[in-house]
Amino acid sequence: MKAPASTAVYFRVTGGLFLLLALTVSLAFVDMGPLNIVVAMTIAVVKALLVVLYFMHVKSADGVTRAAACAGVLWLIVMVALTLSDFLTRT
Amino acid sequence: MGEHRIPVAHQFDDSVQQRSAATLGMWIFLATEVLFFGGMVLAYAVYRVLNPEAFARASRVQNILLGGINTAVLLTSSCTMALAVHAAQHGQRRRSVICLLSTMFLGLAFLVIKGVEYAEKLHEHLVPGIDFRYAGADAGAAQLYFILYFLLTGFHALHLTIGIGLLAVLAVRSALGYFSAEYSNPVEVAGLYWHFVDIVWIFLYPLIYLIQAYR
Amino acid sequence: MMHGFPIFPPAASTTAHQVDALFTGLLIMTVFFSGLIFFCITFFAIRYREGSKASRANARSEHLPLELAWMIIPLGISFVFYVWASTLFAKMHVAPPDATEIYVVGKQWMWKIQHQQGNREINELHVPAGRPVKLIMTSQDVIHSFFVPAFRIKQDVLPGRYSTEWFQATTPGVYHFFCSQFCGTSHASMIGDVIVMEPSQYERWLAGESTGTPMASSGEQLFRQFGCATCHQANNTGRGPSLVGLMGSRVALEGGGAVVADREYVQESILNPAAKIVRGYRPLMPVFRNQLTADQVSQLIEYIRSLGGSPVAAEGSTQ
Amino acid sequence: MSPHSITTHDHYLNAGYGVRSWLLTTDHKRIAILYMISITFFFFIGGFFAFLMRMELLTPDGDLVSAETYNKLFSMHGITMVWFFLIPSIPSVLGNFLVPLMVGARDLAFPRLNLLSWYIYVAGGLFTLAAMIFGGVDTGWTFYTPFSSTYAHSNVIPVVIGIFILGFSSILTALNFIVTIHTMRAPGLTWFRLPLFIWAMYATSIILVLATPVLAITLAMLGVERIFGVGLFDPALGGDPLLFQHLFWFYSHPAVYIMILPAMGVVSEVITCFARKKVFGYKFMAFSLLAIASVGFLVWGHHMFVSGQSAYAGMVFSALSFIVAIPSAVKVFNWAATLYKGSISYHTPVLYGFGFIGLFTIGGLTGLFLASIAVDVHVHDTYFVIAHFHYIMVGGAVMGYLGGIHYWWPKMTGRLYPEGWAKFAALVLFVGFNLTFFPQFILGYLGMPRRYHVYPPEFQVLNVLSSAGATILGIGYLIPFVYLIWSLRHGKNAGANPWRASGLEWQTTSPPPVNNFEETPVVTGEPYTYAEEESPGG
Repeated sequence: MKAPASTAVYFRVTGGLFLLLALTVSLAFVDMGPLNIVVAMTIAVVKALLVVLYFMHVKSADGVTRAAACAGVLWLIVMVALTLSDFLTRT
Repeated sequence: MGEHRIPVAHQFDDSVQQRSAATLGMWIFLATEVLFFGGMVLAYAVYRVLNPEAFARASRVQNILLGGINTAVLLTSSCTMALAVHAAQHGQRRRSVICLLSTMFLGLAFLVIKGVEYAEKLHEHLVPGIDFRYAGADAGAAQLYFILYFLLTGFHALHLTIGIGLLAVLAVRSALGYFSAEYSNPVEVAGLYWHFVDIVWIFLYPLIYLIQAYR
Repeated sequence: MMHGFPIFPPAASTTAHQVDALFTGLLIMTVFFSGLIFFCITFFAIRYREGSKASRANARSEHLPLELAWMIIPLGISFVFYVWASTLFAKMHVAPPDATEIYVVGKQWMWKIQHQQGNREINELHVPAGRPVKLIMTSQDVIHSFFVPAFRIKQDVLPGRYSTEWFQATTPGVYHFFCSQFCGTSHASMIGDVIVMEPSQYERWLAGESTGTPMASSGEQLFRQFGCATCHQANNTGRGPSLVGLMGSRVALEGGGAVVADREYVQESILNPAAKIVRGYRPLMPVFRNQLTADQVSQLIEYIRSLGGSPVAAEGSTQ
Repeated sequence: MSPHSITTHDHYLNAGYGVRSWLLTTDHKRIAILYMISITFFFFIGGFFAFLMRMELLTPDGDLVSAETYNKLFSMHGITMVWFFLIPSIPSVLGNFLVPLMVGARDLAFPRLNLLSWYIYVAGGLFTLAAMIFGGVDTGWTFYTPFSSTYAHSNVIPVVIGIFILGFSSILTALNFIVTIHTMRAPGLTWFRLPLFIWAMYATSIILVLATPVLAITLAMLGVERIFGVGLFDPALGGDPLLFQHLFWFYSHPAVYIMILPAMGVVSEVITCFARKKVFGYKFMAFSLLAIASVGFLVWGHHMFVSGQSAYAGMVFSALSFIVAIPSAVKVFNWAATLYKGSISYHTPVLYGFGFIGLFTIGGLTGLFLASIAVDVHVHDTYFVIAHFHYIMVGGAVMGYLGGIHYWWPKMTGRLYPEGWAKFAALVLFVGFNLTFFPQFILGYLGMPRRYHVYPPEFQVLNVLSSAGATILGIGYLIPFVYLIWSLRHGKNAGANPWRASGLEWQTTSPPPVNNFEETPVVTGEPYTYAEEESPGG
């Protein structure tokens, strides 16, 4: 949980986030069919990971914090996946 | 309040225990928040799977530029928030206050831009429940898109507003010297909350604005 | 016949006894395991009561093989029952293709039933014994559920959707049916009787009580009455697509994508035409949501089915 | 009968007497007492609704109350019992009292949050109560759309708001427990030295934290649909009512485990204490709690087998539901094995413990009938389901709660209750419970649907039996209520550890001092060290 000595890492991460933002917007204008949503979500996950790991210091956090950070997302995935298992298999 | 006296509540053994309790508490709270937004995300996922075309068409009324600017604003605010925490942890009171105030300012800017977008929707009769009129063929499914748009962004804006309030209190306390290099826990915990609100938006932007920008 | 203490309701369909068999299997398993637990607790509680002389030598508080045993054995038993129940369900779920189709509409608080031949009844359902019958059900307001205990079947009836269930009655007689999904004030009076008749008797009943107009013909009348034929011309020259051979076919849509024209699609296209527009046509059709009852929509669907189409149409949606 | 040591030491009860000392307290023990009083109030309200329903069902006709009233009665019975009694029962009362004591801490991690959670509970409770008094609600506790969102004319919105508020109380309590258990354990108290009650609280808290927000947003969406007339779940406007059911049961199925896991924790403590033997298979018991909590999240679709959900999803949910049976079986077998070669004394708590194991076994095994998809088609929404979940919730959770109250009452109040009366009450409850709910299994298989205030006459015999049982059950609940209150003044002095139990909570005085322990305890060994303490060789 300790903050790094230098603030340089925050500026680098912010720069990365802006690049990814530009990337996701420009790729949204390319017709990739069903891949558009996959690409957009992948970029969003990378952005979120940057924020979680560096801004929220999970990179240097203990196991409990990491578990808590994962739990909500994991449960959300379970909820969406099992619900869609109904909607996608309706006949 | 003494500059280096760390307030430890009676139930804790020491400030280390207090700090890890507060941090873990916030993380668990954020886990509940994920599921809270998750309910709406699930509704969004189901209805988008059922009505892919309608969602794509409805999303075209969104202003990708304003949404993009807002994303940039929030990303920047996360950076200033991280800097505020960093400054607080190193006992740099002045820097910490300035960073907190800039974070608040960016949060407010986000809300203003969001307000402009809401006003446009209201003007164009795109607010379900308030004289909703939609020119496209599939008004029913489009209405679902707009309800979910308002629910998701509305709850997000509510969280942001709470965050701004939180930062205001912290900025005042910072200025009054409540925090020090040894005791900056409230700022850290508020930072976690702020970053979470940012992450929610990171997902909302492509889900709401960028469904079919290429058409 | 209901005197004394019946445990099983009358079993009057081909699958009822199979459900009862599964139920009995579960019952035996339950009696065995709860008996085992009750016995252990009682026996231990008495034998090892405080101050008793029973030996406590070598008492242990862990035993890995035992733990594994009481994980693996229940897992195996669960697996057996899962497979048993699921195969039976799969059989109960899919109706035979030659089933007699009867339309059911649930509304607060009655069941309206329409036979293909045009007979209509309320809170009564006449069916032949020995022939599969498929109920095609929809709701006009909230969710209902069509439950016939004697047939061991139940299926929720949803607004905006057609759900189905089927049975083959075995024994002539009168059996209850209930609405089993809470639907408002008079939920408990949304009940009726299934009257199972010998097939010959059933034919006579159909002929005798008939309103004279088969569903498809009523649908045809509605089709003319509401001016549908003006646009939906058989030779595809109208402003709307031809409906001949529509049922069960794949329909390409405006804006990409395609759907199979089943009952839900036709129902949606009548009630809310703009939801899916056939490729090459414009959204001109008026909305019939508040002009047609669920019964009438079913009649129109039967009419469109009578115009031909692939056999898939008869299936409609299976759930 | 004058109290002895209770007046001679300082403890949390005599630390202050004014109303303010209670309403502004941040002491977890006092907050537990506040919760106990509040949930008892709601328990009797919910019980009163149930009593009226059982009286109505004595005859096949609707002669006592109208259809509308009956519909409100079962709705409000469910809402009150589920949200205002069962879910807070063991966690908020016993958990609040015991978690800090059992981990050797001075209080929960966030005492003010704890008090806030009680106030939120009371606010949600009063809001809902007002909505019930001024009109009531008739949607059932499940709020199925589109009935609740479009067709019901009762106070849906106020009740939904009340439950929405209440949800925050659950979340705050659970958050507090998780943080406390993680960060505030006494020195030497490693995870595998924790009492199983703590494991149960931990597992329960995980469910509360991850499921409750979904209920909150679901009810919020229901409210939006009803207030603004927009179609989130209404098929007439493009929505899908089954989405509501998915969201609702994603919370409400795990909610069943919120009720039963704490009771399992209580029973583990009680059985091991009165068998004077370490609980059998400690690690399996601990992990089975976590297993039930996590797998319990994957099975909600078994409430929807006949709802119009796809057959494929139905079969997936059926398989997952069978899997929950495994950790449940592990628990039951381990309790039985704990008794083997124990030295069992029959005090009231252990009678509740035996009752719990028996009733939970039946409740759990009948759950397999409902997981078996082909049988569920027949018994879904009949009295079979009613009987099944009352075996879990009343036979399981309430028995566990009462067992826990009797076990820790001496610790909480410093007093003993009259043992003879207590055993008698336990027996009355066991008999009354089975007479009430066992006939409902048969009724259900015969096909009597739930939520019917009139029914075909052939169901009457079983309904009369059930109502007769309900009367006995009702009286059974009044007996402990009376003698426990009586014991507050007249009960014998309990002493620090009347049951000679292990566990940190018994090492401090009864009632405990405000800060729980004179000095922070240090733990050096495993839990439940009964065998060594009693074996003649040492």
